[in-house]
Amino acid sequence: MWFEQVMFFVAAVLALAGALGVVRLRNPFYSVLALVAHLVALATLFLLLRAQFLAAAQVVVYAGAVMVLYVFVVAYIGGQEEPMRGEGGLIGSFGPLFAAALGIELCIAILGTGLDAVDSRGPDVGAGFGSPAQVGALLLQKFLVPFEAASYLLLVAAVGAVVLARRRRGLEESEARSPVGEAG
Amino acid sequence: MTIHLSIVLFMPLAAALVGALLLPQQVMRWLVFAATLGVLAYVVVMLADFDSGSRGLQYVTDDSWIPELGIRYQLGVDGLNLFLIALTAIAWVPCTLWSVFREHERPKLYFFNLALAETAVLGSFMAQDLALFVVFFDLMLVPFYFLIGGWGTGDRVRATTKFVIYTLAGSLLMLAGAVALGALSTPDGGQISFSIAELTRRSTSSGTQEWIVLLFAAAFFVKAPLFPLHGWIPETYRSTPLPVLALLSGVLSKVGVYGFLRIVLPTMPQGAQHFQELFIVVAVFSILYGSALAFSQDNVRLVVAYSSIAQLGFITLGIFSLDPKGAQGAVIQMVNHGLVVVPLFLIIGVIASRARGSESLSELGGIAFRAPVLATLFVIVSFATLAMPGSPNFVGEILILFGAFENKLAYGLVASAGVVLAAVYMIRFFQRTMHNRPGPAVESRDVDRLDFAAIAPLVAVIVALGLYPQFVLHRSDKATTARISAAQQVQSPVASRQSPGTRPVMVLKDVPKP
Amino acid sequence: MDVAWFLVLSAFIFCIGIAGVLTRRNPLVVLLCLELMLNAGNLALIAFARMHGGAAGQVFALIVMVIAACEVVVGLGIIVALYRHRLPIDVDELSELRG
Amino acid sequence: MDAISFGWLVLSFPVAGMLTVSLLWNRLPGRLGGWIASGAILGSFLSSIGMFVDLQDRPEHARSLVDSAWTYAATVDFKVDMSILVDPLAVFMCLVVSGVSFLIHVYSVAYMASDRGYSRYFAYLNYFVFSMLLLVLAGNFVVLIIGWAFVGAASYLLISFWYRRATATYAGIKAFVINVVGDVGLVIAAFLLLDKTGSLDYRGIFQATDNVFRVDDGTLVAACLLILLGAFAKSAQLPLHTWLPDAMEGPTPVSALIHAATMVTAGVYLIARMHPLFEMAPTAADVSAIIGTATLLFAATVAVAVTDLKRIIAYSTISQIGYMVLGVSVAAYGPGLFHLMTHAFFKALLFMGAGSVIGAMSAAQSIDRMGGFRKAMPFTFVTFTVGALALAGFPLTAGFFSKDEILGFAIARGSGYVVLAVVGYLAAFVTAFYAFRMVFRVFFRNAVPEARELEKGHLAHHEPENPASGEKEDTDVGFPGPEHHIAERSWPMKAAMGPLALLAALAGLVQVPGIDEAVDKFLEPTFADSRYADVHPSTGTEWTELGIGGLLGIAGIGLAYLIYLRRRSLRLQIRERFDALHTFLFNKWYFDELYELLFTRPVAALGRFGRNVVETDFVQGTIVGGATGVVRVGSSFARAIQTGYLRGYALMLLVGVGALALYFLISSS
Amino acid sequence: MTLTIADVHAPVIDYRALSPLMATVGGSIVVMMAGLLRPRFVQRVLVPVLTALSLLAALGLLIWVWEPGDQRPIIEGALTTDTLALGLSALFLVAGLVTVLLSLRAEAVREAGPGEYCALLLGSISGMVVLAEATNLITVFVGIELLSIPLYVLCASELRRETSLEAGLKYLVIGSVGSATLLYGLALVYGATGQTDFASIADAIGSEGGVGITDPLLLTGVAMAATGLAFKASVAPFHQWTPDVYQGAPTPITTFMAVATKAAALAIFLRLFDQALVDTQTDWGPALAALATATIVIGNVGAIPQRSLKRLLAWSSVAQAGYMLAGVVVATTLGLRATCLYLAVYLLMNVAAFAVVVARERVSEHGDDIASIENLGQAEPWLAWPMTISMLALAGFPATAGFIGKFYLIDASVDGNYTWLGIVIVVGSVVSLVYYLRVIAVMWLGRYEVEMPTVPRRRVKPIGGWSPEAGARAQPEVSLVAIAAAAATILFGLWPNPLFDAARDMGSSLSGLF
Repeated sequence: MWFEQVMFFVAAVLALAGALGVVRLRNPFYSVLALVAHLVALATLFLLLRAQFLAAAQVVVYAGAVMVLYVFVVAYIGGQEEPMRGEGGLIGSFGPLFAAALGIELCIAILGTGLDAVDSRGPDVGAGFGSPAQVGALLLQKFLVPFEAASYLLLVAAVGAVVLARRRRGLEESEARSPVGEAG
Repeated sequence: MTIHLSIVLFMPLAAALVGALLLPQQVMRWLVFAATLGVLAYVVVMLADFDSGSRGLQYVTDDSWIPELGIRYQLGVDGLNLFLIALTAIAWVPCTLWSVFREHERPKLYFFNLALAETAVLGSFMAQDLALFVVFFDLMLVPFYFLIGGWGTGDRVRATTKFVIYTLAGSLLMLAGAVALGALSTPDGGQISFSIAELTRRSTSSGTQEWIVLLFAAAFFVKAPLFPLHGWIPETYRSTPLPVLALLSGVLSKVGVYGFLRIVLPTMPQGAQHFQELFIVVAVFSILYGSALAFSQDNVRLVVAYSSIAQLGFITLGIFSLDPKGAQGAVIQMVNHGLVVVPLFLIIGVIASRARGSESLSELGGIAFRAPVLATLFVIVSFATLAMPGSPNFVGEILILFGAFENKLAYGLVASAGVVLAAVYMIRFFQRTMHNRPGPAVESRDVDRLDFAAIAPLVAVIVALGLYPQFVLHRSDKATTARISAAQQVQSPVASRQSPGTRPVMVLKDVPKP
Repeated sequence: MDVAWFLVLSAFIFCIGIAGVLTRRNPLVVLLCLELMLNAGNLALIAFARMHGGAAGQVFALIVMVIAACEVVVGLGIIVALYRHRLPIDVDELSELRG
Repeated sequence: MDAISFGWLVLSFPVAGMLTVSLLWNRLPGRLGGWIASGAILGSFLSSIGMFVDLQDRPEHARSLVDSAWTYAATVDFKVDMSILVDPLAVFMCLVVSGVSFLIHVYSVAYMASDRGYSRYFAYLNYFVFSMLLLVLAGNFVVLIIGWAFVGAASYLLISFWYRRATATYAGIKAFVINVVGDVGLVIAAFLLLDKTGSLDYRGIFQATDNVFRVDDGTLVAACLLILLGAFAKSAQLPLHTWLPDAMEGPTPVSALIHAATMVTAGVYLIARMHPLFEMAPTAADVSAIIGTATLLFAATVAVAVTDLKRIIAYSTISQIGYMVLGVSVAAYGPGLFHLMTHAFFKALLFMGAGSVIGAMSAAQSIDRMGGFRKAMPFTFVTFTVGALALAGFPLTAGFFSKDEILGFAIARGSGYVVLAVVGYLAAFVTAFYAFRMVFRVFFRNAVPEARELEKGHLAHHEPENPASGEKEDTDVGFPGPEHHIAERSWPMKAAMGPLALLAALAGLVQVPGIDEAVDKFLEPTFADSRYADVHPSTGTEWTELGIGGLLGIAGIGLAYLIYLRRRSLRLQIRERFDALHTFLFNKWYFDELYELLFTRPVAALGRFGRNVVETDFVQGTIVGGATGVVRVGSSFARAIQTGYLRGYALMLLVGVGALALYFLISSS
Repeated sequence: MTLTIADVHAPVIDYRALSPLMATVGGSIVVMMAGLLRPRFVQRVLVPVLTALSLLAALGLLIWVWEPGDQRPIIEGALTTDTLALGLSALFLVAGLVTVLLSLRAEAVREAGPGEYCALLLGSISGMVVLAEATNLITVFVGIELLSIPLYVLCASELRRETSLEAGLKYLVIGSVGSATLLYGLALVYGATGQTDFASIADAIGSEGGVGITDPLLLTGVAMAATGLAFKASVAPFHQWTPDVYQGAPTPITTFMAVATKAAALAIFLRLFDQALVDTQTDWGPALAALATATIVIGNVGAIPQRSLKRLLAWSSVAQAGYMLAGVVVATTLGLRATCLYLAVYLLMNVAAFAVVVARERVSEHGDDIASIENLGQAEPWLAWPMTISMLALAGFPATAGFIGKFYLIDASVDGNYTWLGIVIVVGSVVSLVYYLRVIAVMWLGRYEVEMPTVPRRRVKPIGGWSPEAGARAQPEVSLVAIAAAAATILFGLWPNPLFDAARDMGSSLSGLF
């Protein structure tokens, strides 16, 4: 099935590139765009894994809605060029090493597992697999509680956002004289 | 199953609570004093009523407290703790009286702590449940923390913090040890129990016993204190208010060594036996070290401080001679030491007040001249302290030494050097304060009525015990012997096969000596 | 295409995400890196779902998406608040609390 | 009333006296306190006589009675009663002690009249007499040890009676500590005996002795040597004698009573009391005999050199006790105790005389400053001379019979003991010499100013100063009172010295060999079981030995006459010739310096080491400091990683995950 | 499509069991709505009252649902309402009540608006309840997020204070890293077992055909999941956010986080390790024990040099988490009970302490600096006593609930063959005395002698109109909370049996423990 393989590698490379882009690009605005690319690539991988509904959700909800939100915020606070100087010295330089170490451990775990299924492309699954219908059914039956909880969580998060971002009386004039103001 | 002990136990605390919450402080201090008197009265009755024939517990109170942990509210009196309880009752009266007539800031808190302390100490002496003992043992520290830190002198906060941390380090280790003992001695499927009697019945492997004994020893040696765990002594003794110090050194120090007899020897005989040698070495070293330092000190408080290290060394020596005589000596010596230390500190208070508060030997002297009564009281107490024959301390010491000779002759001989050293530092202490040329700031006055009322009764008790020490011995004999019999058996089966008491003179040659 | 490939890929993405958190000082970008980590998780979940042939993993992933969104919202909210209060948009400058 | 009840009475009188005097210390007018105390002692003396009479009525074998008042202490393998033992030996001691004590009390009534601590003095004195009587009446070891320590305490209190004198307090602590050493010896001995014989009562022990011990049994010898430790500490025998000369810091009557007549002889009594043990352990007995001999010679030589009047007598006491120890160690119990008695008489007398002279010198004690008091103080002169004669063993005086009898017994034991006897004779000569050295230098030769002043009828009075250190003293704060008292002027002193003089002169007649041996006979029952009962020089030999002793005594007196009166220059020549020897003797063979070096300094150094090194470096430094140090380092580390940098925390989290995962990976494979 | 829709039928929902959760969720929505109304009365009174009512209702329902031994999962195994979950939920609800009381006059409420504030609080509580009841990986994750996300907001809700925002951001970022790790771990576990329900995971592990206990995939998953949870429970080395966030957050929220979040995290710890992974205890036991040790040590030594009371309590809470972890490590019923009991005790102790901090920082210009409680003993004994009791309890002094809790934990660890862990706990408490006693000393013994912490004093920079004096007015409810909590601490110290009964019920809900 060479098509799949090609797709995988293309998507994988794209995903990795996007991820690296997020991390390395100085301008937060570009980082956001890199992430969008990354998400799209992931969506394709989802497709390869027979998760059509999720792929769709990924593109629509994630790459669409959420990222737009990002873009707005970046635009609002001005995506100033973050100088890469030092990048936080020691932590910045040694951190990635530890990250790599963890990555190696993960790979060992994945490849060293006794499950042979890992080295297969999984059992053959029916056409309904990963379809909105099946996912929806699961959401409404087996995973009703998480589903409801998640929706409730959205509500709470909204409230939180309101609390945080709401304009306040008596703040603007205080900014003028607050010595900390200039610190920013 | 009686309630008497609970009454005695909580009388001071109850009085203090009522007084603190409802009464003005002038009335409150008297109420607390009355409570101490009440305890004393109760104890005196108990002494009279005590059945010296039985080796078992009397006036037992035994209720379930925390069934889940197998902790019982179990109080009892036997020959072992009878006189320590009496000592507590006796010691608290003069110290409270002494305080009643002096002014403190925040008097209510002061007297509340004083009373709480008495309850805690009484509790730890009465407790017949290991966990309960631990509870009271640690609880003691709270009031003393406040008393030292709140009303002490000098660098008091540092001193009290050091004291509490040092002591609690030991007693928390003991807590771990106690829990371990309870948990590990529980038979499979059996309910965990901390009742000392029950623990004595249950058995643990000698290996387990050994490290648990070490945990307990940590607590008790710090409390006593013995070399080299006496690091808290100098600062604490320097800055503790005198009446409190009298209690701290006279009564609290006994709880630890008492714990050995009450808990360690009966419940962990193999462990105790295993460390006998080590503990005796510690004891002997403490005797010599304490004495040597006692006569190289300039601060009078520290003289007594180090002297009591030596005294506690003797007591420990007696206990771990694992011989009835030694143990008996230890018991009576605990009482005696308390009886002499309390008046000693009160006398120090008087002396210091005669020398504008100076407590250093180099500035004292010649006080005896216009204070014959004080000098007399002091000389009696000093002679008792150095265990002069005819004093109760002599009986204690001779029994301890005999016990030590019996099983560990060499150590006994070394320890007896401590007797001579005691003479040196006590006489030095007496002379440098009362005799020689008067110090610069000294003006000689005799004791006033109130101080006399606080000190004289104690001296009277000392003299009385000196005339008739048997009063203590024949009440404590059976219980004490019973406590150490287990460890004794471990040590030398012969000694226990022999019927204790009269040995026929003729067969002496064929009795193998342990 | 074996599942293992997907898993390894997800592991890499996860680590890149962490590395980003460790290296970037702009909280906005840090949030993006967190997104990376979550997505790595999602990829793994879906891969496993495929491997076991059960859709539970997919549902999990879906819910994770929602949660990620919530985190983003709150995170952005805080960043905006920081900006409002003229506070530095730089995680290293925000080290008043320490010791 | 039988002997036992009298015995308790003997004990209770002084106690009563002590309590009365001490409780009413500030209410008793004038000298009343003194008289009460003396009365109390008289009471015990009379009761002692009561005991004596009662015992005499009993058959020989029944003359040892035991009675216990209450159980003192009892536990497993250990039982002690508060019991007294009344037998001839005890009664004998009681008579001597209470008798001499009574006279000395009377003497003190006058001598201490103007002292600030009048009541305190008599309270102490009564306390001492009680302790001494308790010691001699004790029925078992513990009671003995109690009495033993009590006399020590009393002696301490009385030595440092004038407690503002640093010298006095130092002497006091010295005496007390050495005595405690002795006590410890007794305690250990008591344990050994209890351990073997299972009893602490004299009777129990003595009965068991023969069954339990072989002759020279190791344990027994050890026990006896420990007993000797106690005895020698009390009786100031080598090497534990150093405290006695210093004890002269106490008031002179105290020296007379405690440090001459009674307490210091307790050791002799103890050995006599323990004779069944010592006879079973001849090695120990020999040790004791040898030490006694050594002591008597050593002390006599020192007494020749020192110039402090009281110290001369003190060394003479040590020497005389040496004779007694020798006596009781060679089983010459009768003579030994007889000498104890006579010595009590003449030595007390000598001290009283010395006290009187010192009074006349207004507290100066060096014989270099004295002389020619013969005319000024006739009474003192006469009595003192009588005492000196007795001490010198001048024929027919008390000392003459008692001392030489001991030596006679030693010879009778034969073999090595003869050597001891020879040494004893040599020392007897020296004794006579220094005895009259005192007499001649104090009472003869031309009179010193004080003497002449006194002849004019006025008692000299100097600025009071410490005779030992020479520092000035203010008499209004508890030093010997402002004025001094001499026998010539206060009848109680006369009343005390007169009888003693008679006794010193004539007491010997109760024990004249071959004629009447009252003491021996009286003590017979106690020592009936002695295995040397038959060792006894024949009357004839005994008289020859007495003769030798007498001649030596006269010779010694003659030599003293020659050197100190006839050819004064000779004294200086001798001193120059034997300068080294003189300094050696004058410094008392450097014993004090030796002990300073061996014990005092090391112990003090140890204390300082403990305080400055062990406490600070080990206890506080290593243990406390170590713990706190660890904690401190830990907390600073915890703070160091708490940088406040968000990314730092993330890193730590990452590291944690990595480590945890690694652990699991490793543990899984 | 139509077909697929047809076979969708709603699962059975046990509303009775679910009622407490519904009470809080519903309550939050109601409160939020009410918060939109402007009237002062609504804002000041109605909203808090409604919040309190919903919490009380939840409590009541919870007691109604309470039935020991019932372990049935409900709603397709997403949740279980066994007594463990319910008991812990009770703790969350109580903590919520306390927080509401402490927040009544809080700056944060005015900043965030009462409606939103309370809604978020209730949301977080609902998340905790979900977490405590979760028996399914997905539910766990949702629960954690539902718990955390409102807390991120609440931490930052004192918007005019720089440190509050900083705390919010730190908590958000680190928290998200933590939850991402958790997610990945859960993913791996799911991958290894193919299951999401704890029960079926437990079955899958070790069963033939299933994944082996020591499969690296599974274990790595466990490791990462453990990390995520340990982070929430602030177990070293994942504790570092704790001091910063606790100090920066509004104090009522700090209180809530300290007592509730920790309880929730430990709840899921218990579920995951003592239920799903109980068979692999030999594998993760040592690792967790090591973590516990590290936590105890770090927490205690970290607290010593702190000046800010909130920070000090934060560090101490780290140490306490370590103690409680010991109960998880042994994976026995006893350990489970001990942990639950300690959680309850821990809530009481900390609430008392934090309430005092709240009261003081509103009136004192020192904010939460230790100087703000200087000489509180004279100034406000009714605040000083609760603080004192809480400190003594945290240090594990007897006659306080803290002692009982520690006793039980040590008992559990000894019983589970982790005696050394028990001794570590003891040593930790000894170290902790240094800072607990210092707080007491500052209150009672006069600060002029107290040896002060080493960290330099850092003044909190106010932004805009924020001023501590703003809240300076009578605050009976805060004192009430403090006194009530302290009283309960003492009460349960003397009569802990109710707690033990509850703990026993909760312990009965996990089967498969030794």
